[in-house]
Amino acid sequence: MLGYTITQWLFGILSFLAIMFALMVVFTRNPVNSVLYLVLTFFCIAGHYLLLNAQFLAIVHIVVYAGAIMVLFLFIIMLMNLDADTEPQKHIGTRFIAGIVGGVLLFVMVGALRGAEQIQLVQTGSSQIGLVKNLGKVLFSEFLFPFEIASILLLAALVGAIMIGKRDTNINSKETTNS
Amino acid sequence: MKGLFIISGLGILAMLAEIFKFKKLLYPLVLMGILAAYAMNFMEWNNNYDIPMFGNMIRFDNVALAFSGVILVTAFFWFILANDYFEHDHITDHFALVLFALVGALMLTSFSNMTTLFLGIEILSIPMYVLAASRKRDLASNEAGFKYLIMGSFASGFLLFGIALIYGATGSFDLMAIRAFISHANGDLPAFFYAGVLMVLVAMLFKVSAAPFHFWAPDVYEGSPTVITALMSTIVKTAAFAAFMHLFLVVFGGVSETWSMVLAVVIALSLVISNFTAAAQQSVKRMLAYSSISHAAFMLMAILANNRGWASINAILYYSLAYSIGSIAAFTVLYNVSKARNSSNIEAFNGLGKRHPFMAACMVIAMLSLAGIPVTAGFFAKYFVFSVLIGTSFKWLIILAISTSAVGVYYYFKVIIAMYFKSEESPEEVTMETSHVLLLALTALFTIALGLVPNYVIEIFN
Amino acid sequence: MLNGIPINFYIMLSAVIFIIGVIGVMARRNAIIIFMCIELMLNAVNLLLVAFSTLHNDPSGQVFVFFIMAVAAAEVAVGLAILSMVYRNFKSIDIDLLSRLKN
Amino acid sequence: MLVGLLIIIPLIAGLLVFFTKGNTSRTLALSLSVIEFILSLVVLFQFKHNPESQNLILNCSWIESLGIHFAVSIDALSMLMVLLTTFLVPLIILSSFNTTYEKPNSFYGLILLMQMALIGVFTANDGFLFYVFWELALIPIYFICLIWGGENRARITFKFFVYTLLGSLFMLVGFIYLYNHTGFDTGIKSWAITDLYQAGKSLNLSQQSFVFWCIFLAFGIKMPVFPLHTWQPDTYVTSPTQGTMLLSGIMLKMGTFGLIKWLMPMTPLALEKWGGVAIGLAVFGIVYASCIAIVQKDYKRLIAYSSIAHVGLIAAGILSANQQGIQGAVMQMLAHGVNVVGLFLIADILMRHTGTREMDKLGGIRNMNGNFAVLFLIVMLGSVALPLTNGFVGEFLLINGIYQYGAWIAAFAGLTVILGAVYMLRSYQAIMLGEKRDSAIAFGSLQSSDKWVLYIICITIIAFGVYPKPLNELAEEGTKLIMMNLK
Amino acid sequence: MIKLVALIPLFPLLGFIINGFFGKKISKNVSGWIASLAVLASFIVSLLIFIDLEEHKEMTSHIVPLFSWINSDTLKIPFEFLVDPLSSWFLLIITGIGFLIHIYSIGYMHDDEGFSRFFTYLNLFVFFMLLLVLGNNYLIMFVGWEGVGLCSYLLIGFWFKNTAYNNAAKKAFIMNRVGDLGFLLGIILIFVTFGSISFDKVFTIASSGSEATVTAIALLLFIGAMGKSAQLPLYTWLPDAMAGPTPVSALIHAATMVTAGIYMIVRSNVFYSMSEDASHIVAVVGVATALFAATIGLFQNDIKKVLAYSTVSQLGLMFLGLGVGAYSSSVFHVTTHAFFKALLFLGAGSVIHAMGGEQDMRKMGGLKKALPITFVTMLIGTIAISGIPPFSGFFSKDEILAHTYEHSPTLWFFGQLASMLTAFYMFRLLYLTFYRKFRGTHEQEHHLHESPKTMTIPLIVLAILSVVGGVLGLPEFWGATNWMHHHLDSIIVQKNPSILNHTKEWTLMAIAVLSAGATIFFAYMVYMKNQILPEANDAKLTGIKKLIYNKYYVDELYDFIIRKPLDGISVVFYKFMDLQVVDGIVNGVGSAVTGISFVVRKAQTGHIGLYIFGMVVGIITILFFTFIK
Repeated sequence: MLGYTITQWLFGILSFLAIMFALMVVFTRNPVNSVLYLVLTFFCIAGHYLLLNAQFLAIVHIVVYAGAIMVLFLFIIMLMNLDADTEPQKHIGTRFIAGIVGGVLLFVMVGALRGAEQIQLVQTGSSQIGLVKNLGKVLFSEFLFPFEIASILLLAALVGAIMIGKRDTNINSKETTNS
Repeated sequence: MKGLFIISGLGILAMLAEIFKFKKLLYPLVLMGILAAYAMNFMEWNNNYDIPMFGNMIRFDNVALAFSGVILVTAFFWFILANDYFEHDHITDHFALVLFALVGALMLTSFSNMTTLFLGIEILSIPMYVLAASRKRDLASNEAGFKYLIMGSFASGFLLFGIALIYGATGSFDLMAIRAFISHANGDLPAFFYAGVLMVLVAMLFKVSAAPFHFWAPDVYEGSPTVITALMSTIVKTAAFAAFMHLFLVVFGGVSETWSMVLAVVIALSLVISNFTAAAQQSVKRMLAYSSISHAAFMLMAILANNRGWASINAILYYSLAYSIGSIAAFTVLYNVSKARNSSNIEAFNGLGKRHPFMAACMVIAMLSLAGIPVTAGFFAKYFVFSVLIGTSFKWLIILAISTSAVGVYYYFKVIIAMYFKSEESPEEVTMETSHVLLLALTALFTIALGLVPNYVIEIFN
Repeated sequence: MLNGIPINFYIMLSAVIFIIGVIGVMARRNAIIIFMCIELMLNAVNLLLVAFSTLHNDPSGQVFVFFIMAVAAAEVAVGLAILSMVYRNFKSIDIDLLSRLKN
Repeated sequence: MLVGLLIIIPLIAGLLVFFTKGNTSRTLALSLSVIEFILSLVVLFQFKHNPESQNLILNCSWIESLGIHFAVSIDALSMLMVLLTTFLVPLIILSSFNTTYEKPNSFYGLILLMQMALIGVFTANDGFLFYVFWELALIPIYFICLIWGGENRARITFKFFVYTLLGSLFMLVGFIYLYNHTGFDTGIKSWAITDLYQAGKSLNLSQQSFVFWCIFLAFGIKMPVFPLHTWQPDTYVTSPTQGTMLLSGIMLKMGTFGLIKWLMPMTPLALEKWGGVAIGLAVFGIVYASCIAIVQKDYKRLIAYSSIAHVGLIAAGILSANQQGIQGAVMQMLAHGVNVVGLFLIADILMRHTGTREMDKLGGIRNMNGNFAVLFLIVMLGSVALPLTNGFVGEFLLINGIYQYGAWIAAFAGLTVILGAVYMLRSYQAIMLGEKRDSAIAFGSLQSSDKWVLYIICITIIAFGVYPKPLNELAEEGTKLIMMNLK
Repeated sequence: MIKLVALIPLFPLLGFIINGFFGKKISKNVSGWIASLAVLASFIVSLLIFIDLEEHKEMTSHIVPLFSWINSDTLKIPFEFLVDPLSSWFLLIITGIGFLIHIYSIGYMHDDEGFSRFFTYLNLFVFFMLLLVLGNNYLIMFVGWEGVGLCSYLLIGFWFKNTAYNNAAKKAFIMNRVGDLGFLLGIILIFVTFGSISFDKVFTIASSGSEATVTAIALLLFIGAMGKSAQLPLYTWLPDAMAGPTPVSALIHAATMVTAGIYMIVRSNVFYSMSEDASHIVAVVGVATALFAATIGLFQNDIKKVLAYSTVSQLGLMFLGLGVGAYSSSVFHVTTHAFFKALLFLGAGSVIHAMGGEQDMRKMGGLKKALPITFVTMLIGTIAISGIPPFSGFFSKDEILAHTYEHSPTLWFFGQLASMLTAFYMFRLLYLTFYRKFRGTHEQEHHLHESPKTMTIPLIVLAILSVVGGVLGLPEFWGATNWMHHHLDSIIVQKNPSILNHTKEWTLMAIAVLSAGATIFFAYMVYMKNQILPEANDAKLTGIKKLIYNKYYVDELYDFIIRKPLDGISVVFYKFMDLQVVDGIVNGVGSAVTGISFVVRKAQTGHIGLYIFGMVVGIITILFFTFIK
């Protein structure tokens, strides 16, 4: 088909969609819609993972992001009762400048991210690395330490979230830091 | 290595303390634990040099041990400072969070893989976000935590993008591998590798709060509870510098021409902005925040002199020790003064010289040290930085640093002048716990001792 | 070429998504959206890492993505907790209102 | 070992005095400083008889890895400076006996600590140690001026502090630069003065120029040389009298001493190239400060400006880099130290007895106290360098030295001979002569401590004017050593 | 004997110390006599040494080392004395006249409260003056030179309650210092050129110096002499110096100190002999001063001012003599001038004493009867200074003028003119003071009395000396021996024998005597015959009279070209340069810091959006400059 393989077609479509949805996340006024667009973006990215033979990662991605994180976001948004009407908007000029700066950043990035042509290709196509078995092996041997230490991270997040979320019984303010 | 585990264990223990009802025991336990970790640290000195741990994820060589030592010493001091901070009901949560942050800090001294770097930064940062916001009813604290979180995560994005690019170019997260790759490539590296290095640089500059990535620091420092600010400006900073140094002196030293000019400009900008803004502050807390930016710039100067090898590392080590101890002393005084006078403004210090001579004297020593006057530790800190930088082509930075540190003297001395030469308006008695008196005496002693015999720190790697 | 697609394309794609995230952070006032945009940036990085992982045929890239996900989850948990606390106190999550600390 | 004692005694004395109260502190401080003076005479004796004696050298390692040593020693130049310090400090302490200061223990303690630092500066043989003492000297004087100073003291002393600190940081940079160039042959870096000399000489012109200006800035500010002087008059006026005496009598000499011993032998090429510029500044400063002194109304401020003029001549003499110039500078440093202490004491006496230093409001004091008039006259004559006063020997040698550098510069510098007479005589006339003025009516007689200080100073002025040989010999010897190093 | 030379300055020094420390405790008479005897002792020693020296002609100069004073490498300055014909002669003048004036002062100052102080200063002065002439090197000379300046300052301002006197004292000191700077630079140039400043060494190798250098040395030394000896343009202090007590004017400002310049140039005659230009300048300055001061003297009404201008004028003549190479003649004139000018001043002092402090001649007159001794002695002095033979002034002045004629008739003409004017104003003084009728108040008239013996005896002694002083230097063409010439022979390197023929010499002498006589007659006509009195009101003077009466407005001119600009510059330096520019820059840096702080601080707005924005711009900049540029 026009000299492109299916993968290439898929890549094109997924990329286009991912970028489109990403833009929608930024430019939709209603936060709820933003979340939904973000979920869609995640799905596109998961698609890319599949294209790249990272099947397990694709699944985890869907489960963690779309399933857990995004639900959390939605939940908070619902809780705060945010919608298009209450959504505060930046001044149009600010947004315009943000866009310009983003464009310039893109331009600079394009300049900066040259040089990938030189990379030696190791192998193509049917990679096995994305399989659970391979990943698990690496994770529990080479990456054992980070894996273990990540638990500290999660514990810290857990404690932190609980501490912040818990209602105070007394005001623990002996000092004021207002000024 | 073992110290890291001890601290992790302590953190988990702190979590459990609430459940198993040994809250009262926790404080001494933590102090003892830190001492134990320090002892372990000490015993590992020279023992397992160059033995990679866990698939080369983490490596406690002497440099790492030295920086861990600085962090542990500071942490010990900090826990003394913060003893009454833990008296309220969330005691265990706070303990756990601080200890987890400590784990992150120790990882940052010893990482040898991008994964551990990233995890270390996050383990350090996430508890800090929470701790900054820990004063839940206080709007300033809320705002501080929130700002820190947003900007911290944003910076993490850049860090990760940089790591990804470096991974793409080199095919590994292992720092030794990356270093070997750089030296083998002989300058024949893809452009996006350099982009990756620069993005990591930006993220690290954010962590050490160098201009123009410093904006978060003054606001967060000011909004956070004073003890947490003390934590941020000492342990977090030391850890960030250990990481920075490891990355840019050891790993990316081979491509220094990419980043050294950038770093030089950043240092210049930091020196000017921090000192000049600090001079205009009314709040001592905020002034210390800006001054910490200026100190960061000084430490960065040592990194800039990357061709000086061990001398640079020595300089950073010494600087972070001197700065941490000086800061702890300054924050101890600030904490007590603002508690009594209900303000952290400079006026709160008026007449302290009469009211509490000991406290004032220790504050003078701290200020002199931070200003870099001999024979305090701060002087040698600056001296070592100058002496490594003077052999490079960045002599102009020294001139700039000297000029701006004159401004620095201005704001540090403002405190001294307030303490001794302004009559006090508020009659509140300033009192201090015995532990704090001890702490101040200890830090003052350390500051002077380090200034008199800097050998013991400076010759540590020889 | 990975599956017939040049690596450059992936780099560009993730750069674009990353920058869209950056623009979002800059352009929006709603803290939650900003948070989401940061997630977008992280995902761009994830995509890049996976692409490089495949390129180098090295699983560590993908493992790294796991860690990023874990961190992202932790960050989101803490972040949303702080956000809800801020909302409780300020009755808003407009970042422009959070500017008491300045100068 | 003796030299170590010289440094340690004031330190211990200072600490001891901190723990005393009221009048005990000043008595203790005085007696301890007299002991220190006696010790310095012992050192002088030792030096005269056996200059190579181990007693005069102390060298122990301080920071081994950086080649920093706690190395102090006595040579002819430092002997003179130490004598000046130990001689003046008891006088300065004695001169304070008629003023009650709050917290006298801190006041005298700080003076003694200052003495320690000053002796350290003058005896240091290690660049780093020199720098450390240099900075250490700044802190006590800063607090003396700040705590016991007059109007606007916070702003003025701060300006002084920042000014001098800035200068000394540049000096540190210069020294570090030299330090980095030491040990090319041995590979061992060192801060020893001889190694720094060697390192300095191994540099090319542009490197030497960098070092020269970095270090000159510090010394120039300390002295101070035009146009780095604006901290000085305000600080002198605001400081308590004893602070001013320390500043002008001894501390100022740190700059000139440093110039002689530390800067010139290190950068001979730069001296050749830039010496002229520096001399130009110094000489212009002479005329400039003299002129300004002429129109001063406050006597203390007048002395402050006259001090700039004097030190300008000293600096020009030093920078002319010949035997007469440097030797004259050394002699003049000693003389100026004594004279200026006398002058500031007189200003203090005026202030205490009449409540003002404004010359317009004074006059005719000679009618009330002829003794004081004579003492004042002698000190003044010493200051205008009349022959047979101590000021003359130095001034003659200085103009001689400058003349050898350039005849016209010497003629211009020599204007100090005329202008000095103008402002000194004018002020003397305004204060002492003429009919009695209201402010002077209650002048009364001098307190005995003031009298004794003035007697001692006047005796010194005349004794070393008539027979300068003992000091002059040392100055000659020290200068010869420097000249040898200059080659 | 020679070794005892150290005693000469020691006696006055002892007198100074005794009077200085115990003056208030001992009685007036005692302190006065202690001081006088100290000088007398010095005089006796000087006389002995002088005789000793005369007797042993084979060795004319003796160096007496005392101690080493200043050493600096090659610069070695010992404290040592030189005794030779020149210095021994000056010792006699100083101690001799000094002693007489001390005696005189006992009477003159008797009622003054600062009696012992006066003698303290006077003894100190003698001490320094002796140092000046005794020193064997220029620096010791300089010590004495400055020392006498100090004493002059102290004595002019002796009555320190009077502001005008204090100003006069200050003026004298400062103006002298201008000259001293020249002298000092001259000394240094001598050292730089010859490697020594000792007379014995320098003069033996003086010929090795280039002419330009020697000229420079000579001129620098001459600047010093100008200041001390009140030559144009540094003369204005001397008339003002009359503010001091009259004995001071006699001793310091007539007989001794002001002649120090002549001593110095005679001492350095080697240099002047080598440099034609320098000598010429000395001569021209000398004659100009002589004439200039003489004209001013014509219209002065203050008795001491007339004498002061006369002194300036006579000093000018002496420099004229030096300039034309007649060194011994100048020393001769110094000597005779010391006699008669001291006499005149002391006489004037006697008059003032009698008049109760009045110095204005317009209010005197007819004092002949009341003060007979004073009148006679003053008459002798006046005749002597006017150059009437055989009084001493005639011989010395004539010798100088004869040598001048030899050198340049033009200079001679002006010198002769000045000499004529001298005769005029001196007789004017005499007529106005002693003749005609008394013009003062009744009270003063009642009070008139002759002075006590302590004052009249010195007058008489000096009068005798003024009469016979001429024998020291009788003209050689008379067939007599010029003792002074021979005495100084060994000091002067370039001999200056007269080459004029006898006719010419006789002619010159006749012109001098006749012109003096004519002038005296003219003065007689004006003041005695026509009874003309000086205008009582200064303001009514017009034209050239006004100009001269106001001393050509030189003081005002100096005020205008030196003092005012100096004050102006000082104010500009202080108010503008120091406070505005230099300190302004320093403070400007301070305010700039504050200003920048304020601006930079504003960037910290507290808005996260802006912070992020800042970061992104930072990143863009970094990437841009690294990759795109």
